[in-house]
Order: sequence, then structure tokens, then C-alpha cells
Amino acid sequence: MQNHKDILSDKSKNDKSKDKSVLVIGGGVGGIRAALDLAESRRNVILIDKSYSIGGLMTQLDRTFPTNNCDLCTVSPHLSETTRQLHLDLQPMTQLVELTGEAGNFIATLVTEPRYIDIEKCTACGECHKHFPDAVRFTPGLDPRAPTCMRYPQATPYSFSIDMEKITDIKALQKVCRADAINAYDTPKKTRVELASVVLSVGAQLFDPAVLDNFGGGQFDNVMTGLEYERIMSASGPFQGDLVRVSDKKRPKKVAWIQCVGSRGINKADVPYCSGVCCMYALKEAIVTKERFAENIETTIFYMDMRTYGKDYELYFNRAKNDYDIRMVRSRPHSIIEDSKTKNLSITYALEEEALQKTEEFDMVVLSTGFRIPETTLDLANRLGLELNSHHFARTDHFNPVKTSKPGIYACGVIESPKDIPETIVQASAAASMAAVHLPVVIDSSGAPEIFIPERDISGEKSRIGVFVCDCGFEIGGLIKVDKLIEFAKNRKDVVVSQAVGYGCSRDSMEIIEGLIKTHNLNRVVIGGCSPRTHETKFQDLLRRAGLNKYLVEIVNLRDQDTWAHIGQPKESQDKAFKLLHAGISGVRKSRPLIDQTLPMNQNALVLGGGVTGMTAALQLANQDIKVYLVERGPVLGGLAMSIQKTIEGDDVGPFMDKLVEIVLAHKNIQVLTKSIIVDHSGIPGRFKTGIQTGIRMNYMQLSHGVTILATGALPNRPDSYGLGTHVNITTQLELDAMIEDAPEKIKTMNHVVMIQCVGSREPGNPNCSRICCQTSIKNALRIKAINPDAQIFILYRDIRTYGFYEDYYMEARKKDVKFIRFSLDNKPIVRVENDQVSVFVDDIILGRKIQIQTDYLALSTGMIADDETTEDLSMMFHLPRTADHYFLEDHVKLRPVDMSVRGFFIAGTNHSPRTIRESITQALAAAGRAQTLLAKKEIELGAAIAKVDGSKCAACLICVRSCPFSIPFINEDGYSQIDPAKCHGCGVCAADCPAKAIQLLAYEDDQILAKLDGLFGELN
Amino acid sequence: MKIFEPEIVAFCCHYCAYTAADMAGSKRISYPANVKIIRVPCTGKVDAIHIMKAFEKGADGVYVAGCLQGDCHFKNGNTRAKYRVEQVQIILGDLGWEKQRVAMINMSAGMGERFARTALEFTQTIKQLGPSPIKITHTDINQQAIRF
Amino acid sequence: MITAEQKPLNEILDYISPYDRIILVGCNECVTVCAAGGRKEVGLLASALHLNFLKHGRTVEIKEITLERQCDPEYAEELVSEIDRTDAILSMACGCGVQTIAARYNEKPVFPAVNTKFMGASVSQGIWEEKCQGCGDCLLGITGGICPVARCSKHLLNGPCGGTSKGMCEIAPDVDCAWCLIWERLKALGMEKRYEEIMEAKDFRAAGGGGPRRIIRKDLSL
Amino acid sequence: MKTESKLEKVLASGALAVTSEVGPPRGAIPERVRQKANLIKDHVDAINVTDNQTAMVRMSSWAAGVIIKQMGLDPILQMVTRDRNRLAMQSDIIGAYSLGINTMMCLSGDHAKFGDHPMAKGVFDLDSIQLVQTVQKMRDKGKFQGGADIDTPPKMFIGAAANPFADPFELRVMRLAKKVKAGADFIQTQCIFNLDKFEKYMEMVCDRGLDKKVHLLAGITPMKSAGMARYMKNKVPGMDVPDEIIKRMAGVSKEKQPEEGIKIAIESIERLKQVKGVHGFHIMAIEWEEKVPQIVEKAGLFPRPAL
Repeated sequence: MQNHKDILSDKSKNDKSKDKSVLVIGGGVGGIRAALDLAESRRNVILIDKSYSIGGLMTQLDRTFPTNNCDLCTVSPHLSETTRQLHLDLQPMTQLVELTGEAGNFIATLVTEPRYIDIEKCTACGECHKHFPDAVRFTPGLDPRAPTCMRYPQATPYSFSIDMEKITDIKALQKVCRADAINAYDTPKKTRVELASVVLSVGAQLFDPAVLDNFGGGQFDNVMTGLEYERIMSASGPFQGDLVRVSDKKRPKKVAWIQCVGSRGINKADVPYCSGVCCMYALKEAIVTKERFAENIETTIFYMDMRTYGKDYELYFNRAKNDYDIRMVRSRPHSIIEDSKTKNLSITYALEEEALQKTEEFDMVVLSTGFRIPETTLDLANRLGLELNSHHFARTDHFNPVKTSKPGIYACGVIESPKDIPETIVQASAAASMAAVHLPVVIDSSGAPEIFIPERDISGEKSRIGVFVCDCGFEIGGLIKVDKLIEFAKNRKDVVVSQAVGYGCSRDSMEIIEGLIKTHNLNRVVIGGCSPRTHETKFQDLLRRAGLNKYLVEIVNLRDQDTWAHIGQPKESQDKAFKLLHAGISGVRKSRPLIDQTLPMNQNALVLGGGVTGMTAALQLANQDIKVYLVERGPVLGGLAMSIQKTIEGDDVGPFMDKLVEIVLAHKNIQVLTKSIIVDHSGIPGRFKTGIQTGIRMNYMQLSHGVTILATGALPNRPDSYGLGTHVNITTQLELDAMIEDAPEKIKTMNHVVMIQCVGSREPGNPNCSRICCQTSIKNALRIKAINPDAQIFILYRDIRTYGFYEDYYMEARKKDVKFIRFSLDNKPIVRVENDQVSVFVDDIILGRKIQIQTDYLALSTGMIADDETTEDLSMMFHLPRTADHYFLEDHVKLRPVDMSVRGFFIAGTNHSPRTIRESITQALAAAGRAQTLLAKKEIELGAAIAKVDGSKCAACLICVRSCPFSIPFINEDGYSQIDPAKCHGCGVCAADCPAKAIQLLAYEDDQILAKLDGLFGELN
Repeated sequence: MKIFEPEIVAFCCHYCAYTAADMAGSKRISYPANVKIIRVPCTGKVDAIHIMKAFEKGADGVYVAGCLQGDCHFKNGNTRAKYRVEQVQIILGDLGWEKQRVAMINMSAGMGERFARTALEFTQTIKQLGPSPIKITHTDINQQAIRF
Repeated sequence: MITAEQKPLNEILDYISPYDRIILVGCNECVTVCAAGGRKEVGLLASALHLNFLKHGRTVEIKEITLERQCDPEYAEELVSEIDRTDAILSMACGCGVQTIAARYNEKPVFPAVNTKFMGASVSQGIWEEKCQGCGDCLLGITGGICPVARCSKHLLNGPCGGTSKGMCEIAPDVDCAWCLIWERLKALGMEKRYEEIMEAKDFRAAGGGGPRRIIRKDLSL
Repeated sequence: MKTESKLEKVLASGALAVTSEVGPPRGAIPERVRQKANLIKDHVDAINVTDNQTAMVRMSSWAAGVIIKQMGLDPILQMVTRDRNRLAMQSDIIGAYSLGINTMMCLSGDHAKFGDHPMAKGVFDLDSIQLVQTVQKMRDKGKFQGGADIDTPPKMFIGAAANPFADPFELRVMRLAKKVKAGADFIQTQCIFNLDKFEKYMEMVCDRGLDKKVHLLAGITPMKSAGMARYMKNKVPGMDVPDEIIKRMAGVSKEKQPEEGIKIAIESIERLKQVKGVHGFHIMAIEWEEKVPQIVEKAGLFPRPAL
């Protein structure tokens, strides 16, 4: 359709910087994270996506597990950051057509399709769409043409896209565009860029079940995929967030989910692997259905194995069963039949334990479909010269899951293997970290140029307050009446503007607010929305863009602390919202412009734990010229991985570890400190001081570092179950693993081997899944079979959780006649030892009777438990939170999976949760990458909440000097207390203790707190 | 008779209790809407005057919620807060008020359930105590205030 | 410094309950330093008073003012603009401050809100100890810098009584025996001999036995 | 002879003096004073009359002293500086002397905190040493403390107390020296249980030649029970009760403990008789005055010299 008019702009010629870029392909959540990590560590990055706005699959989801947040709210801070970052060049509608050269020196040719709209000029006013409703591309699916043709309300870039073929009168179109943004002669642009490396994050598609005739072949109105169900529940979806049937727009009473549709199968349309995320999303959709719509909606999930193997996912599963009463049926239904009149659906299925087939009617059926690699990706892989595995996913290094077959190209997210959002984010950070290796170490240290307009001086101005209340889709507006809040705010003193803003954090709302600030000359802003913990920065930036000091905004937490916490109490919730909002208005009147403080960043890193994770993280940082202290409690490096012989992929762990230890020990930037324990800790993020006692003499050393990576690992579990420790032939999988390697002759003599799964896991006391055990037992079963094909192997399990491509090994084991016998928690196997003979008794559910296996060897899959003592000590020392089962708790389980709540702390490996060596390595790389983003800043931003002394009031009583937890105040030459703003930690203890009330903690001054109290109780000060 | 719905102010530290409250919300664990939070960087910032003023303005109960003992991000702000709460309890006692109207509660950031449970327990305590002595005798205060 | 402690609330309430408009005056000197009557304590007391009055259905106007130093008449002038709008003054200063205010505003009742305790020093945060009784005839030069008048429970001038035990005074196990301290100090200074000299009976006129004491600096008092 | 005091005479004769004490009643009961004095009158040379002992209000010491004097006995007027200023004390001394009392003890007194008037203001216008000085000045110079002449000065035989066991030990002899220097004629000590330590103390006293300048009467208290021994060790400030004494008391049955206590007192006197500088004994049988004769007799201090 277009004439390619090549505009070859060779970037390197114009750009004086010799720094090459990293190309990130794919603007999904993984690509965004990778691009942001690179940009934050001051690497130039180009993020391309073939779509006209970025965000990928995640932006279509209604809510994500396990927090059940509205996704838009969690992802939008990331999206807006993409346009904030100076080093990030976002190119939508762009594809890579050619890549030549090699790692460090690639040349890529990119082609950008014409948008026919100048992004810089477009304000997304919607006029073009109003007049030419057909002129815009839209996402097919259940969405009818939405009022705006953005894919979702927070679209980035915030601009329309014109389908030129449907336009006849281009002049008329240009006329309606007030911003003069229509570029009728837009053409495809071809650019050539020099690259150091590439991050591939193109994700995958979801399987389209229309090919499955037994499930209606896509013809039944009320049968849909999980994603379509998400769209129905979504506030920006086709029914504005109301859960109704497509056929009659009525609320369903019975909803069923069918798992593994198109996955884990052997039929023509099936793929053999497990998509890894469907169990959790089905549980989530069922929970949200109950939670948001009606508790009496019957929800049923048909599944084969419940694969809730992620961190705390088992608890989520238990909650679904126990708290939400979601019915779980272990069966793979073979057909759905639609009643042509009622459009109800009958599912036919069989239970393992019963011979008879059953039929049950439902109002809606959701097909949990998994990931598929599309043809376009195969082409792309071809262009890049990448090898794919048998399932068409990118083949990566077994000890480095983001490293593809081609040097300089890294993969992250679903293109590597099926995975959920947290795992994708971890891989993205890991891939970014690896990609950066190909760039020069020297980081651009020039301070970030001011990207905000100068602040307006508001001194002497009367308060002019703007109040903006976000309905957050249904999260806020669903429970309380936002219009009433707006009306209420309007009538408050000094409030000049009071307005509802759909999604307050979306680009369009933000720009509306920005505009209103400017047009009404507002000098203070109140945002009613979600928690300031997550969104304060975003709105502070908004104020800066509008030329206001960022401390003139007050965020009122109407969501997390009102509507979410008072579900089912609309009246109380509304009343509380009035009060909270009033407190916010009253409080903001007392807000003052403040200046942020900064300090130089210490460039060293402290890595705790000398296992595979710690060493990998240390090495990654050291290679970037960062001085690393690697502190290990034990006498040698290596950790738990040293006791593992082989991975399931068949790689030898020993030689890999030996090499890693050798490199780490020899590295000039790594100081290895074994036999060392942490004894004290102080400082602030970017300037930590940690005291250790090291060596046999326990000498004291103080380490100065800017960041800390926790990689202290976990412990192999050893519960007193099933006779462990009472007989030489009853051991854990670790000991079996060693025996297979060291004494194959013993394996050869075995006739029967029994393995029991979930030993000490998924039960009271340790309710979570240990994740690694299913594939460990299958790995060992296959190794035994290789040595002794005649050995009868029984694996007694509760659910087989061979997520992703581990399913291949499960299939192989079944093919090799490994017997899998399922048991339930309330009917566990019994182990007896009589006359030196180990016997296992188990109820076989399928056979319906108890069987006895006299076995030569019993291997217990005991998994891992958290190193409670270590995580407790460190959490006390560093003030870090832990989970109920004593693992470290990351800052945000989805979006910040390796960041801790205390800035400057990162976690990787099994102190996060149980995981394989491969997964630990990914996390190690990710943590190293995240640490670099912090170190790249060179300066620590301390915020403005510091204590300030009014010398005229100070009585020099020394109370502040004595009560400051950090000994910062002193009495100066002028005879009054002085507090160094660069050293103040901002706790406010001095301000509260000062008997002369001479100290105020900025941003939390007494009059501000009292004003909020006034507001809560209905008075304006 | 109208059921007494107390006004309760909770001064919550940013690091633990405020986060725990958000956590309770994100897990959709309900607690009484009577509890309204004022965020402070550390409970060590909460002055006895702030607590007193809350009562003066009409609170029926006030609590300070901070990190677990030993877990304060600023070493001992929560212990200081505990003593200040005790100081206010003494003043309330001197005035003939119930000391239980003010309390110190500790929790970690991950304890959304605890936040909700303690909010409920405190609200129940205040409901049992009834309205603040101010309200019984001086209803004008509410009439002066804005009708929400 | 002069130390003080807030009076029991009931006593304060008894004083001021007849009045509807009160000035609550703090002092930014000693009582601020010993956390008895600075701006913060003024705020706290005002709040407590409000709570009490509100409980009885009264709204009492309490004006909070903290003077730089209540015991100087010039600073006391700061209240002039408010005095006509008040019925009573409640002072959180030491007795000196209260009297200065009372003398200046003799048409208004002035009440103390603190008990003036002693001249003391801060031992550590939140702890003050009596160190001087203002006897007008300082003995510290011969007692090794430790005052037996203020710090010996019996004001003994010639050595410890028989009640001292392990260096502590008989009146309480946490009170140092001043004479043990003096002795240790004299020993450390090599001045043991000084102890053997009998200290004659003290002339208590200098300590106030001769009526209210006064200091006059002619050069300044012109 | 400085005075008419019988005690001075006994001491001057070189005999070992024996004193004991009577606590005045907490009421206007003169008979109680007489009863108590009668119990010991034949076995002692003089009787201390305590002055608001343990800071509890009692009949005034000079009034009780006069009652004893009227019985033909020899009271020792105790005077504490806690309750009176220098005017009151001097007038009381003149008054007492006028009624025949010629021996006194100058003390600072227990702190009011321990008595039944803890709210009382402790006067302490003078301390005990300054009181000794004052009495001596009245007697020897005929002048009041303030310097004015006395018409017919009171002639008091001046006593003071010493506690060899209070801390710091090294200061104890120096403090005694100070009292002697101030004008003390005799010293009564605190109860002695730790004889070893007391002997060490006396060595130091003699080394300084104080035994030549002052008469020292060793304080003896018989203990009624092991419980009392323990109480005195732990609860009474400045008291030194060795563990062996407690063990010895506890080693006998409860009924036999009083007897054992008396035995210890007697043994102590026997041993202290040998100590240089000890010129007599002051037996403080607290609420156990009836045992004083037995102790005096068994310790070989009976009969008392007739002068």
C-alpha cells in the first residue's frame, strides 16, 4: 500500500555519544521493565513494539494474582516512566527487519509504520474519532469500539492512530484536528541503528480454542477464553466491568473453568508443555468473581493438577478453596454442549475414581488457554538468527536462562518459556543486566538535565486548591459515589477546581489535571485515589510538570484504606471518604514547597551468601567495575548447589560450580569474605555501613556499600516423616541424587524405588509448595531408568507440578512406565519397616484400593524450608519484612520481585522462595541489574522530610541532641540546635520531643498534622 | 436509638502500620470504617499533643500503630511512642476519662490481618466505652462542624 | 538551672475553673529545658484543660503564649495586649516567673501550673538531680566540687554519718552519699588533709536566714 | 575532772565503764521510764536516754533524763541536731544541766524519712561535730555558739558516736579524730559484731593516739534470733554482721537462739576487754533491757564500782 521512501538516518553519525544502544523488542511488561532498567542505569535503549501503544498482554487483564490488584493501576506507573526516561527512545509501530554484525557491534534496521498522526502534537482530544469513527484501528475481541480508541485508558504513547485506507477526505480530517497533528503524507520510516545488544521480549499469543470442536469451535456465546473473561470483568471492557453473559447480558449463576485447554495434550491442536500460569489465573478469576460480583455465583474449576508452585501461591489456592468456596473438580472434560434456547452449557466429564460419566449445566464456561508462539515470532527469530526449542520458544543457556544461542541477544519473558508476571519481570531485569555487559562500563555521570519547567514561586499566594478524585474503574467508584465527593469538595474553602478523573493515573487524566493546574493557576492539589505509597511519586511528577513544587500535593487513600477495606459497606465507606478527603483538603492548605536533599552514592556492593546466587550476582556486578564484598557464613563458597549432581536438563552441576568459584575467587573486584557474620548495620540507602566479624579470629571489619544483595539461600528440609533417618534405604532426594552419581552399581540392584512427594510441604506448618520437588523426583526417576531400565519406580504425589517444559520430562517418565500414584493430604501413604524391609502402603484412588509396595529404596521429596535463623537475624538487622514462612518478603510480589521495601536491598535465590539453580541464577542477574540502576544514580535522593530548627525558639536544651536515634543534631556556634539536612533520617523524634516546639519535621509539620485532624472532624482551620 | 459509631484516629507509621493497612485493603480484609488513618514517617513523630488534639476535636478513641518492637526503621521511635501514649493515658486518667481510649499497637508491614483485627478490637473497645465524654455533654461541637 | 514539675491536674483545675478566658504562659528558659513549662508542655496542658472543660460542656478560651523568660519584667510585657481579654493567668514558669507576672498584672489572678523543685543539673535525658541549695556561701572549693549542703540528706558538713553503705545514702539505695563522693574526690586530688579540718557551723544568713536575698550591682543598676 | 559526771569518774578510775540505754515512751507515761531504768540501774554506770530515736516522736530526752535523775541514777542526755536549731539545743542543754544532767551525747540523728514524721523538715542547723564543738565551747569557754558569754555555763561530759563499720572504712578513724578534736570526751560505738574488723579499727585509733585522748565504749547488742541477725545485716544501714554470726545463730533451735545471742554478746565483751583503747561497753539491748544484768554479770563486769 505504501511506497517505501527510505529515510536512512544513521543515528551514530548525528549522535556524538559513542554509546551504542540496546534494542528491546516487545513493549509488554517484560520489555518495559528491561528498557527501564537499562535507562535507569543510564544506558541508551530503544524500545520497539509493533503495536501503536505499549503494554502488552498485562494491560488487558482485569486483575492479577496474587494481590488481585487492578492491573492498570499497578502497571501504569511503569508505562508513564517510559516517557520520563531520558535514555529511552520509545518507538511504537516499529519492527526489526534486519540485524547484522555481532555482539557489541550490531547494526539493526528498523521500520516504523506510518501512524498518520504526529505524536508530539496529538492531544488525544478525540475529535478525529468523533468525525471519522472508522478511521482508527482497534483491538479485535470482545471490545466493541470504545469511546476512545485507546486500547486501554492509560495508553502510551498517548495518541491516536489513523487507518489511512479508510479515509477518503483527508482534508476534512485535518480540519477537525485542532492540534494540527494529522500527517497525511506519513510514510514508513526505515532507520538503521548501531546496537551493542538486543533484548527479546516479544511474549507469545494465547491459544485460540476456536479450533476445538468439542468445546463449541468458538461458536458458543457463553464459552470464552480466560482473557475474554478478564475483558468482561474489566472496567474498560465491553460491559464496563459488569459480569454478564454475552448471550443475554444477564448475570451468570454458575461459571466453570476448564484448565489446560490446548496444553498438556496429545491431540492435534494441543501442545505438550504446561503454560504455567493458567491455574493461578483461573483461581484468580474465580475469586474475583465471588469477591466483586456475587458470593452466590457458583464457581467450579475442572483441572488435572493444581499447579500453584509460586511463592505463597499455595496459600492463594487454599484461600480459594476454603474462604471462597470455589469447587475444584479433578477431571479433564471432553465436551461442552450448548442449549440452543437458554444458551446454557453442559459439560460432560468423568472422575478418576468413578467409572460413570457426568453431565453438569453451567451459565458460562471459561477455557483456560495457554501460551503459543506465533508465526511472526518464528520469522523474527529467523531474522535474528536464533535457535528455538522444540516448542518454538527461544533456546537459552541451561545455566543462564536469558542467554540465547546468539551472543549479544538475550530473551526474557514468555518467549523464553511460559511464565507469569513476576517471573517475567525477574527475567527482564536479568536480560537487561546481561545486555548492559556489551556496553562500556563508564557511565554517563553528568547530572540528569532538568526535564521539568521551573517551579512557580507561590509565596504570598492564597491557597488555590484543585481536588481530583479518581474512580479507579470500579475500585473506588464501584462502592462510593465519586460525584458526591466532588460536589462536597467544590464547596470547601479555597477549592477552585473539583473534578472526577476516570483513571486518575492514566495519561489523559494526568494531562487534564496538569492543564487545570495551569489554567486555574492552582497552587495546591488533592488527589483522591489509591495509596500514596505507590502513587505519590507519579503525582508529584505531575505537579513538577505543571510548574509546582512536588510537595504541594496530598494523596487521599480512598482505595486501599477505604473502598477496598470496607467492601459491602457503601454508606460507611462513603462517609469515610468525605472525611478523608476533607482531611486531605485541610492538610494541603498547610503544605509548603520543599527542597529535596541529596548525598553522593557509595559505589560498592555487599552480597550476602556465597552460593550460586550470590556468586552470580557478585560476578555480574564486578564485571561492571563495581567493587563487591561477597560475604559467606561458611568456610567455602558454593552453597547448596554443591550437593546437587545434575540438572533435569542433564547438565553436570559440579564443573559449572567449580568454574564459577574459580572465577569469583580470582576476580579483582570481588573481595570474598568467608566465615563471616554480620554484626551491625547503619546508614541509609546508597550509603550503608555494615560491620562483619570475619575469619577464624572473628576480626571486625566495617564495609561501606551503596547496595546490598541478599542471597543467603534456604535449607534442605528434613522433617521426621515417613521414617526418614530410621533406615538406610529411606533418604531424601538429595542423597538419592548423590547415589545415582556415585554408586550406579547400587541402583542396578534395585527392583523397586518409591518416591513420596510433598514431604513436609503443602501441609500445616509449612503450607507452601517447595516447587523443585516434582521435577527433582522425575529427574532422578529418569536417571534411575537410564541405569536400570527394569527398575519399577513409583512416584506418590498430590499434584504433579512440572510447569513449563518440565512437563516434557513428566511425559517421558510416564512413557518409561514410571508409576504415578496420587494421594491426598488426609490419606497420606504409610511407611513401615519390618525385618529390614521398607514397605509403603498407599490408597490408589484409581484402583480404589490400598496397595503395598515392598521397596528397595524410598526417596522423600522434602524440598526446602526457609533458613529462619538467618532471615530473622538479617531482617532484624536490616529492618526487612519476611513472609509467614520466614522467607524474605519482596517489595511488590509482581512488579518489584527482587527489590526489598528498604531501598538499596535486593533479594535473589532461595531466600526469596524455593527455586531451581537456573531460576536462582536469573534472580541473581536481575538483582545485580536492579542494584546497578540504583548505583548509576551517583546521588542519593533523601527527600525533603527533614527536621528543621527554628533558632529563635530553641532553648538549646539538648533534648534533640540526646533523643536523635542517629546523633545528628548539635548545638552550633550561635547557641542553638542545628540539624544537617543531608544526615537527618527524617523520623521526627526530635520534633516530637522538643520542649520548645522549635523543631518541625518538614512535610509532617505540626500544623499539617493538626490540619488533617481538623479536616477529619469537619473543621477547616 | 441510633447506634453509636465512634470516630477513631489511627496515627500509622509509613513503614509498617500504614503499609499493613494498605495490605489489609489489597487483601480485602474488612475492618470498621470508623478507623481513619493519619500517616506519619515514624510513630516517634507522634507528639502527645497530636493525640490530645484528636480528642479535643472529637475523637472517641486514638491509637498509634507502629512497627513491631525492635523493628523500628529509626531504631526506637515506636518505643518512644509507647511512652507518649502512656503519658496521655495518665492525663486522661487525671481527667477522669477511660485510659483505654488511647492505645499503642505494633505490627509489621506484612500484617494486614493484624491491622484489621486490631482496628476491629479497638473499635469494639471504644464502642463499649461509649462516646467521648466531650460529646455527651457538648453536642454543639458536631453542630458546628460540616455535615458530611 | 531551676527545675520544676507540672502540678496535679486537679489542683490546676481548681484554680482556673471559675474563669472563661485564660492565658497559659510558658517560659523558654529553665522550665523548657527541664520539659515542665515550654511551648510543648503549654500545648499539652492547654489540650488537657480543653478536654476537661469540654467534658463539662464549657468552652474556655485558652491563649497559649510562651515568653522568652518570665522572670524578666520586659518579657512579661508581651502579655499586655492580651491581658484585657483574659480572666486569669496560669503560669508554667518557676516561682520567680509566676511572681514576676503576678507583680506586673496585679489586677488579674495568677496561678502556678508547676511546682518549682530545685536547682539541679541534668544527669541524662529526662533525669534531673538537685545540686545546689543557693546557700550563699559556696563550699565547693573545699569539698572537691561536690556540695554537702545540697547533696547530703542531713546537710552534714563534717563527713558521712553512720548510715552510709557502699557509697550510698541511707535514705535510698539510689542516692549517692555525698560525703563518700567528696572523700573519693579529695583522695583523687591528694587533698585528704582538708577533710580533717572541722568545718565550723554555717552562717545561714547568706542562705536566706537574713530574709529574702538580693544582689545589687551598682554599675548596672544605675 | 571537767565535770561532775559519774561516767567521767568511772572512766578516770581506769575501770571499764558500762552504759546502757532507755528509750523514752511514746506517751506521757513517766512510770515506763522508771520501770526500764529499774531493770538496769544496778548494772550500769550511766543510762543513755535516746532523743526521738529512729525519728519517732517520744517523750523528750531531757524530760526522761530528769525522771531518771530523780531516781538517783545517772542519765546521759542524747541530743540530735535533726530536730532543733542551735538556739533550741543550747537552751535545752542549759535547762537539762540545771536539772542535774551532766553527761550528754551529740548526734546528728536518723533521717526523718525513717520515722513517723517523714514529712518533717530536717533542721540540721549544726551537724554532730559542730554540736560537740558548741557544747565544749559552752563548757570550757563559757560562750554560746554565737559568741556571747554565758552566765554560769553548763558543764557537760561530752560524748559522741562512732560507727567503725560504715563506709568508707578508711574515713572512720579520721572522723573519730575530728570528733575528738571538736571536744568529745567519750565515744560510744555502733553495735559490734565483726570483731576482727573492729580490732583493726582500734589499731588505727591507737596508732593515731586517739585512745589517749578519748574514752571509747564498745557497742554491744545481744541478738534475739537468727532472723534479727539477718535483718540487721541486710536492712540496717552501716551495720556489719558477719555470716558466721548468722550461721551460729541459725545453727541452734529457735528457742535456744536468744540464749545463743546473749552468749555471743558475752563472748564479744570478753574478747573486746583485751583490745587496747576499749574503755568500756555500751550495751544496747533493744526492747530487751531485762537481759542487761545477766550480760553484765556473766561478762565479769559486775559489780559496778561504787564511787
